[in-house]
Amino acid sequence: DGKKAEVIHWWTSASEAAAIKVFADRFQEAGGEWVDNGIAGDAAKQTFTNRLLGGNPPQVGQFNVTREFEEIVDAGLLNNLNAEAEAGNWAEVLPGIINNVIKRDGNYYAVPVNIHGSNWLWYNKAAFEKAGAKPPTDWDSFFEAVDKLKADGAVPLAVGGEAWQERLTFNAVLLSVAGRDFYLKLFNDRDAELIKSEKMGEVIDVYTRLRDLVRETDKGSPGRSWNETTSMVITGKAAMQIMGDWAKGEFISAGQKAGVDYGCIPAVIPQSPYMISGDVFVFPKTGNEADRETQSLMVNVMLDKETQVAFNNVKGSIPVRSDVDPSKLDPCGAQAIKLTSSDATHVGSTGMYITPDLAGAIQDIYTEYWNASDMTKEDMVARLVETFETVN
Amino acid sequence: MQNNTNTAHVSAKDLSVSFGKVDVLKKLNLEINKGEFLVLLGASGCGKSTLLNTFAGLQEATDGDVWIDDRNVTFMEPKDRGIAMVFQSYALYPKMTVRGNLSFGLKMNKTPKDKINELVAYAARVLQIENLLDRKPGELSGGQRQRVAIGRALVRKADVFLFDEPLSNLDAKLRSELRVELKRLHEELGATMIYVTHDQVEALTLADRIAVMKAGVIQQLGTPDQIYKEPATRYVAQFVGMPSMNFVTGKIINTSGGTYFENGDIKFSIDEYISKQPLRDGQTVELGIRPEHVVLDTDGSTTFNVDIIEKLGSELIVWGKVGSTSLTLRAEPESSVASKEVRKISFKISGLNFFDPETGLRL
Amino acid sequence: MQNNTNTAHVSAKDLSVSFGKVDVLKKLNLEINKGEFLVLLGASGCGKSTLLNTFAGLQEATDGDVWIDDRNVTFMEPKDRGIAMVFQSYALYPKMTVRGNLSFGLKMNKTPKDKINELVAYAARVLQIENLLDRKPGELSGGQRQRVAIGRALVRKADVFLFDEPLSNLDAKLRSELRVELKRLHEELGATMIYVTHDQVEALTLADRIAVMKAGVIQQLGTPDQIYKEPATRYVAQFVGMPSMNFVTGKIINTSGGTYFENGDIKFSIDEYISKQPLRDGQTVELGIRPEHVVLDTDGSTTFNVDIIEKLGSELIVWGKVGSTSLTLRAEPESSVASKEVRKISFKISGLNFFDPETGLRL
Amino acid sequence: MMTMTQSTSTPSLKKPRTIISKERIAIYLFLIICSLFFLLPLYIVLITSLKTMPEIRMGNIMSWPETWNTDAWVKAWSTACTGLQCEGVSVGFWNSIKILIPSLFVSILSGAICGYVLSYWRFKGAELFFGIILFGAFIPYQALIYPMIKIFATFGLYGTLPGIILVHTIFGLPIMTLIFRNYYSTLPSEIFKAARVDGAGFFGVFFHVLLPMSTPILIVAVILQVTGIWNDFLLGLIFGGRENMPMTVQLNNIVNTARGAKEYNVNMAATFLTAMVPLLVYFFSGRWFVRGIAAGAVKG
Amino acid sequence: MKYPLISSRLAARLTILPFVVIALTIFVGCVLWSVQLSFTSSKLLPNSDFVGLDQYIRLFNTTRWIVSLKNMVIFGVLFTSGSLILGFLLAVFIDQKVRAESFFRTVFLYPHALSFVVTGLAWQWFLNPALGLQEMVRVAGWESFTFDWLVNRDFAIYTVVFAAIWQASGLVMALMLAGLRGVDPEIWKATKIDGVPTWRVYLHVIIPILGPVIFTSVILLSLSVVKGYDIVVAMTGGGPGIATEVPAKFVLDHLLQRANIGLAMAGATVMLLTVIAALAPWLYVKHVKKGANG
Ligand SMILES: Nc1ncnc2c1ncn2[C@@H]1O[C@H](COP(=O)(O)OP(=O)(O)OP(=O)(O)O)[C@@H](O)[C@H]1O
Ligand SMILES: Nc1ncnc2c1ncn2[C@@H]1O[C@H](COP(=O)(O)OP(=O)(O)OP(=O)(O)O)[C@@H](O)[C@H]1O
Ligand SMILES: [Mg+2]
Ligand SMILES: [Mg+2]
Repeated sequence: DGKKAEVIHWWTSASEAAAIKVFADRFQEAGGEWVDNGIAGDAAKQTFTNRLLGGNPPQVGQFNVTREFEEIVDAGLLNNLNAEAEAGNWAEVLPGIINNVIKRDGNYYAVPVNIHGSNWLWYNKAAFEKAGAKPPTDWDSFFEAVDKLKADGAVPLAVGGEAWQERLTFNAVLLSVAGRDFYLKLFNDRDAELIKSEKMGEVIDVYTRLRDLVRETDKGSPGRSWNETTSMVITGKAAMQIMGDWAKGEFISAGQKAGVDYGCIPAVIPQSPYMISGDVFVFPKTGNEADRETQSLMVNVMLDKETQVAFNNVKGSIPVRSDVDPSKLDPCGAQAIKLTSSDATHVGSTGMYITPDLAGAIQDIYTEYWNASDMTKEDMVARLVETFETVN
Repeated sequence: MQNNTNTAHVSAKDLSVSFGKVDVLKKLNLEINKGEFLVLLGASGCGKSTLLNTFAGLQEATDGDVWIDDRNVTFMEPKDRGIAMVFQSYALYPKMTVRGNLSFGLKMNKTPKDKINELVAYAARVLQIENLLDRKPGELSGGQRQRVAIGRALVRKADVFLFDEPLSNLDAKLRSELRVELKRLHEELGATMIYVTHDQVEALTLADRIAVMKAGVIQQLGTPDQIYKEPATRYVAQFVGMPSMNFVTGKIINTSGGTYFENGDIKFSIDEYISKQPLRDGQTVELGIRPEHVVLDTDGSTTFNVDIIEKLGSELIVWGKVGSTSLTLRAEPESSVASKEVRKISFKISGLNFFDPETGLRL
Repeated sequence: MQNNTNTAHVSAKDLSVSFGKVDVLKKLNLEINKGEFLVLLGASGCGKSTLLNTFAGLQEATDGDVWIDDRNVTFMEPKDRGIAMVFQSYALYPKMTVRGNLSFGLKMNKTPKDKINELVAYAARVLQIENLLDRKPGELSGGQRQRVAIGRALVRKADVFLFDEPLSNLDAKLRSELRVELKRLHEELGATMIYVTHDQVEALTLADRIAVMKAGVIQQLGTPDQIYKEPATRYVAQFVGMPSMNFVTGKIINTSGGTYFENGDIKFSIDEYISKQPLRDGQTVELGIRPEHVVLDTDGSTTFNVDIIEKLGSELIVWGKVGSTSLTLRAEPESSVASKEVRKISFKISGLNFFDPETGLRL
Repeated sequence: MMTMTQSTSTPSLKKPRTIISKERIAIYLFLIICSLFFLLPLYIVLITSLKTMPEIRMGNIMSWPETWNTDAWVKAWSTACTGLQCEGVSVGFWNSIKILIPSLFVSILSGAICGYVLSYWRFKGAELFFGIILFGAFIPYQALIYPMIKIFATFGLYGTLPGIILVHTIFGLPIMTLIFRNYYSTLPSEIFKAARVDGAGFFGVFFHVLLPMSTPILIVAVILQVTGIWNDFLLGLIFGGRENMPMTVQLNNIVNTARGAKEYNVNMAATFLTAMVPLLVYFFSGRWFVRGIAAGAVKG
Repeated sequence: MKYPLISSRLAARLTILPFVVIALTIFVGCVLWSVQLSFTSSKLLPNSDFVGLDQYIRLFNTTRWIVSLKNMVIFGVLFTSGSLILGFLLAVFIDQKVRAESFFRTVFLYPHALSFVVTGLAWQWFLNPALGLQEMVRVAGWESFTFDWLVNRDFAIYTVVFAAIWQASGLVMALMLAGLRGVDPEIWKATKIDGVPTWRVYLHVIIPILGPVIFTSVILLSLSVVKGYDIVVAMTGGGPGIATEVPAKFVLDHLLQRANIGLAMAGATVMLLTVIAALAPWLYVKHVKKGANG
């Protein structure tokens, strides 16, 4: 069984599985044997890391496009993919920020396969029409729309009260209010001074307004999952939701059509930087030469142009390569691909710049603030500064 | 001592109890007078504990009723029957100290604290367990546990006391001391006491009346004297008295010269015996005679071959044979009898009993 | 019957056992001969069960050693000591039937199946529990449980049998039958038996030798006759014999006319008494005399005021006073003595014992 | 007064014994009210599993399904995708059984033996050993996984069936030891002594005398371990290797997707289906909860 | 006391040996190794870069950790006592020779069998003011009815307690039932003679007898207190905000998602120290008592 590759991944839901099947099928066609090991949730990474450490790694494992696997690289557990990268001209075809993440000390260690956008505004068109509201073009118009929606009795903005959803909301506000440079300076250059700036104050103000709005109108928010929140938009109970492009899957499975039943605005406020994230696959050293060939085959299959389109169409994300044909994408996807094709219009998710540890620590602060009654803006700033300075 | 006011205090009426297919009590009838001290005797497994349990309300009757005073208590809760009980298996509360065991029932009755202390102190003194009050049952010897079990009943002011072999694991000295104490308690409280024992001395010294049970029915109910001297059945006769009564099967010979008992080995006149029914000539009977009524007697007419001798300190038990008939007799420790000796014996006619070999009933 | 080959079979050497702060056995020494039937007597709580447990290896000695044959077994497994034991608390296996309980030890010994069946049948027959073989302990009466406990030892071919009050819950008849059976077993197996009992009849009839224990030490070890007739201490004297020996504190008067005992109420010559040490004139002593040695005697010189009478069927126990000295005596059931009567009594000098009131030792 | 009579007698017809006394009514009332409280989430789970997704999105979570729809159950059992495979949770069933039975057996036996030794065969350091074991129970096992993997890999147990059995035994050891030790400490020690005098050795006492007296606690152990082992998927994933993936991996894949669309009805049905084995064990465990386990054993 | 090695004793020791080895390697060795990590800067992978007490300093400077500890105490006390009481009551009531015992037992136990991911969701829905109880009552006509503990920062932890009791008390019931069934029926008889009301029998006689069982239950429940996080994850995700965070979740988040083993282990170590601090007095007492018994 020469080209057997066990793949640990976390894409197990129906739609995700359909996507991974594209990879599997193409890999089989190319002569490999795909051994699927889909594990939902955190358990996938945990299993993968543990098996890696236990000396029994699978041939292929999944990570997010973040810095989370850099230690594994440093520990020398992964095969470098320089040969494949060079052959496939990755430096050219992949977005710069993604390239940054998958490279370490000039060597490639991971294959990115998709791009997700995590700051979208989804809205129910009927609800907007009924309330006579217009999709927002800036935060002022956003709150105008909110007032109308509120008067109409709908929940203007539904937010799932889980920490990561609140972080998503904060980042959306941050990008739309403070812009790309600010964002990069803050996260890429770790310039903690920026936190004390006026701009940040404005960000927090908007975040606070959203918070107060949700508290007032969306009582069931705390603890609610994003799916249920999307459901509210689908059913018209709520008018808007800030969520990643994976929410589209919910609309689709509820039989709704983009642009007809629901609207989507990338980056929440038009013209704001679009935040991308995605998934990569890594290829552990298994101590077996044959496996290295199999892995090589897998790399090529995954990044193959056709496979990319086919895969991402199913997955609901957009191809990681900029050199694919965008014609088959839906209205939302079409907007997204435009934003990813130029470095100036998008940024990476925070995980691409800072460690999971710091990302988690500041997420704790966002969520604390979102839910607190006695935490002031100044507290938040102070806490953020402290965290930026102490957490690596 | 006897307190027969002739009002039945506790009574069983056609009482039956079964465990599944095992019938333990079989339409048992028993009336115990108010203030009476009734001793229950009976072979192991005959149903004594079951009867006590049924009186206490711990065992449901399959049929029949239990009356206490003039109330049918068959379905009444144990706590409403005014009883105290010493269990054969002790049933101590394992996690409570001796003090706790003794005082628990009182506490539950809301007895005042100092009254409790007083009662516990009293029971501990009587039972000689004063220095054990802070131990748990698991740290006591067998006899000490039994004393705690007695103590639990002793502190209670109940109308009816049920004792299930309360002294079986105690030494002779303690046992006789406690016997006196129980008697005292009985008189003091005027309570009705039902007492199961296998110790004949206890039975005979404590009882106002004795009920002898056999396999779930009462065979005889009477004063100790009646039970000992005029056992109603062969079973009662052999059950009471230690060593057991001698039984000899033989025939009645009614001649003009008088009435005789005869079995080939033994023959003597029984003119003085007062039988319930006239004894017919040739009738097969079972003679019962207690060991103390067979006496070594140099003038005796019967020849006795001594087999073995048991020395009991205060007396000797002599086992031997007349011809092929086995007999046991009691002798003074001083009577220099030795095994394998041949001696003469005579019979005390006052101690004779005759039973029908078929029915076992006294004739 | 006695099988004294003078090889100690089981022995305790300076054996001490403590439960925490409670010292139960205190440097106890005891040698039991091979094939001997030793009865352990002693007040409740004096350490008898603890001693048996230590012999069995179930209780660790705090100090000292246990020897069986010529091996120091102090640290040996119970199962390697060749013992069988009847527990005072029975300790039956609750989830096994009676049959299972009886055969368990045999199974552990890998006894062949048919041999097991045979032995179980034998034990069941002797113990009269044949129809209970398929019951669980929870479905048995107290006495039946005890019999199962005995049966468990009975079926074993052990070298040493330890019986802890094995017959306490059985009726007199069964008890005497089992006594005979135990004696038979003892002779048949030639095994060493150590037997704890509170029943004096058992002690006196079964024992080759009796050891009387008090508070963790052996007070006297001797044949039943020695124990009964020449108790080494006051404790032994009053502990053995029922009713208990009479004790009278008085003085020795040594005149030319002979030696007398006197206490104000009683005075008699004791010339015939053979004392270990010469009795000094004026020495305070404690006289011990058993109830059977105080006899109603119309020719007696002492006046006796009868208090109460206990009727034991085969005899009477008479409690009364000479002056202010309390005395108990035995009488024939026929002796028409009544309470509150005044009678004459005399003392049998052969039954006298004198003890030092301080040390309690026999003089 | 609640009737606690232990009699096994068959009440004759004559007995009007308290069949519907006030106390009885109170007892049942309490039990039924508690049952309602306990069943509330189950009600939600079951009715949700019988609804269609649109109805779940639209409707009230407590309301009765408009139309009974068992599709979710069928899907959960046999067609739901859990990765590339779309065979529902049924796939791992036999694997789960394969892991469950030996793990159950070994872990309970180990715990019982440790409890037995700790109760009756005190050895130097027994208390310390018990302390360590007890303390071991409190360690989040995620904290132990790295070094354990190394150890297992050294012995070639990593990724094998014996490996996962051993892991369940190790992680079950603290609790199992605890419950058996504490249970044995309540039994009369005379029985143990009697068995030793009867010539039973270390194992003889345990298997012939103590184990038959352990049924109630054994069933508690079974309840704990069946649940724990059956519901585990992480240890199975990490230590059991790919061939031994239990059914809960599938369940997790159905239920636990973070970003995929959620089908609540399937989730609920799948959860319920997966729990069938422990539920059956619970239901049929009753006859082992016997009363008076040591009845008649000792006097005192 | 002397412990010579002879036959059965030897067998006992040989049998326990593997478990001692396991205890020493896994529960001591591996734990020490893990504790050691708390003094390093380990991130995703263990490393040996020694940083002293830095992780602990950060830990106790982290609001979330402090809140977690506080929650653990609240949760621990309420959950443990609540489950013990409810579990005990259930056992007692089931023990009254009720019909359909198996049914009731299964009903009380089933929460234990179902994955909390889903039952937690059911609770979440039920307690969610917009979906569950509050909405139902309002629809039924009581417009002003409010039950929003789940989404209220100050009360959310109690809803977690509530659901946790729901899940755990069945197990306590099973344990207690096993204990109750082991009580010698004779003891019951004695109490009836003493005229003790049933509830007092349970209080004064049965509960002391069940001591070891209660101890077992307390340990089991404390385990859920210390190690439990799935309930929190399923019901509130630690929210609203960080209102219902618990230490175990903190540790696991840092271990699994935030790749900070060092901090996670520092947290775990603090938790273990707490456990030891709680267990030590008990072990000490046990040991002293044992010594007194020879
Ligand atoms: N676990 C224990 N802790 C403290 N003291 C104990 C313990 N076990 C027994 N004892 C004490 O040791 C003494 C001897 O007990 P043992 O059982 O040997 O007495 P015994 O002579 O058999 O008495 P009995 O005739 O009443 O059975 C008793 O006083 C008892 O209270
Ligand atoms: N649960 C039960 N199931 C079946 N038979 C039982 C049960 N309990 C007792 N028995 C039987 O009932 C009979 C009477 O038992 P009980 O305990 O009343 O006897 P007892 O007269 O007290 O005997 P002992 O003197 O031995 O204590 C016995 O033969 C016993 O075997
Ligand atoms: Mg009885
Ligand atoms: Mg004893």
